[in-house]
Amino acid sequence: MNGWILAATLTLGTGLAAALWGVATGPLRRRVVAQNLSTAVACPGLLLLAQGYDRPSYVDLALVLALLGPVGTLVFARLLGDELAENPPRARIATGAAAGFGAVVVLALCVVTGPGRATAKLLVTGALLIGGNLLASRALAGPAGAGKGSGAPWTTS
Amino acid sequence: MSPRTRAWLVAVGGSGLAALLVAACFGLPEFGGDSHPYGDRAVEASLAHRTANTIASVNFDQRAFDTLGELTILFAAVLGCVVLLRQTRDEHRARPRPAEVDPPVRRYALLVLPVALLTGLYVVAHGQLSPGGGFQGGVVAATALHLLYLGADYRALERVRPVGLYEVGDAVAVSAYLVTGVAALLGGAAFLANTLLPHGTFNTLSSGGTVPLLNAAVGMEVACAVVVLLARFLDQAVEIEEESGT
Amino acid sequence: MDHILIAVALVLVAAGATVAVATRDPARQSLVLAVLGVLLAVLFTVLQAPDVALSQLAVGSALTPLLLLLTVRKVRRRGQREGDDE
Amino acid sequence: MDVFAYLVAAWIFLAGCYGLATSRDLIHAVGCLSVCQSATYVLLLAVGYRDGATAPVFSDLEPGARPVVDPVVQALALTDVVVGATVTALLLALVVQVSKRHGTVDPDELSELRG
Repeated sequence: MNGWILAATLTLGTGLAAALWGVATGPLRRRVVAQNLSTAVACPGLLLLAQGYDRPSYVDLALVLALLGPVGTLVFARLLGDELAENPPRARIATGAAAGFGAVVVLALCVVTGPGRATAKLLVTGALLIGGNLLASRALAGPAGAGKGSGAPWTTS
Repeated sequence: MSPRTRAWLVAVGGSGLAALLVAACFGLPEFGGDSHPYGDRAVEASLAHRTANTIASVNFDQRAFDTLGELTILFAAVLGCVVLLRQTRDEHRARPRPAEVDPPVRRYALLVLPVALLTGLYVVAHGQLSPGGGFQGGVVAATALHLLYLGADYRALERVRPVGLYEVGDAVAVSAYLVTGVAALLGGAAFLANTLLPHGTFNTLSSGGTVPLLNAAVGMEVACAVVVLLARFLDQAVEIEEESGT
Repeated sequence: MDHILIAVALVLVAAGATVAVATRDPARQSLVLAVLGVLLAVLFTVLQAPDVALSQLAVGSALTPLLLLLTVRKVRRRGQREGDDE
Repeated sequence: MDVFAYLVAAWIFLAGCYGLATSRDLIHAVGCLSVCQSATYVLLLAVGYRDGATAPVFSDLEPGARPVVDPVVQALALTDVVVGATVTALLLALVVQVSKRHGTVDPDELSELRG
């Protein structure tokens, strides 16, 4: 129908399928990175959909996801920290690529929208998304949660 | 029951259910069909009451009584959690050691906390106009508060979160919903009928009559409910320990 | 075009639900449920239900995983201590 | 495409039921129950969908300019998503209590305790 929806289909189809595959298999460190990437992919996808359907009010979805997605990852970083500390995840390339893609999508949409309140909202969403994702990725890799709680070792059964 | 018998039971019951469900799928109206009599009437009724978001109109105007039922379930679930997760006599509170949080995470949490709270309030306030409303915004605002737990530690959250106040807020919000309904009764209309206030100008914050009021009540109820729920779970997971030897 | 997008979202949700059920460890399952929440939100958006998608995002991205992980932590901590006593 | 959406809803429901029946951990069972719940949302929204339509939200749309999907099913699903989360919390609270009382969250071990 239009290029925006095609772009959204490709983004969501490949990106979320990859995120689902990552979260379904492999060690825990890969799974948390995949969960973080699902936010990073879905948020630009939702923005593209809002443009494709010509409904600016759908941007609220991307805004809420950009806010709460990294919060969810921080929850995992905090509460699975003991297990992650033994084997911290490193996914600089994937995180950087996702952040770059998000920036490209936000900038393209800003150019199309033209100056105004809608553009400001898009920029806020983009800033929250990219900042949140980079930070959440860092929190997963970093020592967050290492000195946490009662010190009970986190065992898997 | 042995695992073998149970596996058989699950297989037989599941395949029977699957057959029935598939048969039912073929009996449903065609996907994407054009016949939605209830939907079309709901849209007309919503526009007649000058509510821009039809879904909010269905929830807080046309089916407001149904939403009262949902609120009751929510309230009862929270009450159940509070009762189930209370501190019993053989448990004591152990102060957890302060968590060491990465400074960037702390800065991010403190920076995003007000933005997220504001977004939650925005989603609640614009419920009758754009996608959103009390249910969604309440959850966003309540989740935002818990950034304090993620950015600092549980004690920081406890300092700014008097749980008792939120429990009262939960009850007050449900009462506010009921009072709005009774006010319509006193005004000579049906319970929760949207006749109390002028319907206002289409697509402005004050449009929709009682829809914004009920929306705000639901937002407060959901936000308080989520805060109370998470408080109980955090208490259990982080602080409460059983006496040793039990 | 719309139908292709809906079909893609439906397939992803079906796969996500299957994975969520097949993941037996609760901590890992809560990760899958977080991703499933995002997938459902995308499906609801393409079915033109932004309100429901917003609800699903608000609940699924942070609240449900937090509740599940806190329960896991509580239950595991108990199991851990009982293991020490014996 | 005619019934594919409904079949997906049925598949999600059955998958969730399978997980519930074969679960060895009550927390996992609660997760499976939330999968079952999401099947109802998929079914409801699929029933309400209309080809080429958009959401019945008129903040950025002239009423009548484009066809709209059914708002009633959306309202049903929307409240249930949030209420369902609190019910999940109630079930998790029950799991915590079970673990306190019996020291296990495996349904099989629990039934052995009782019998």
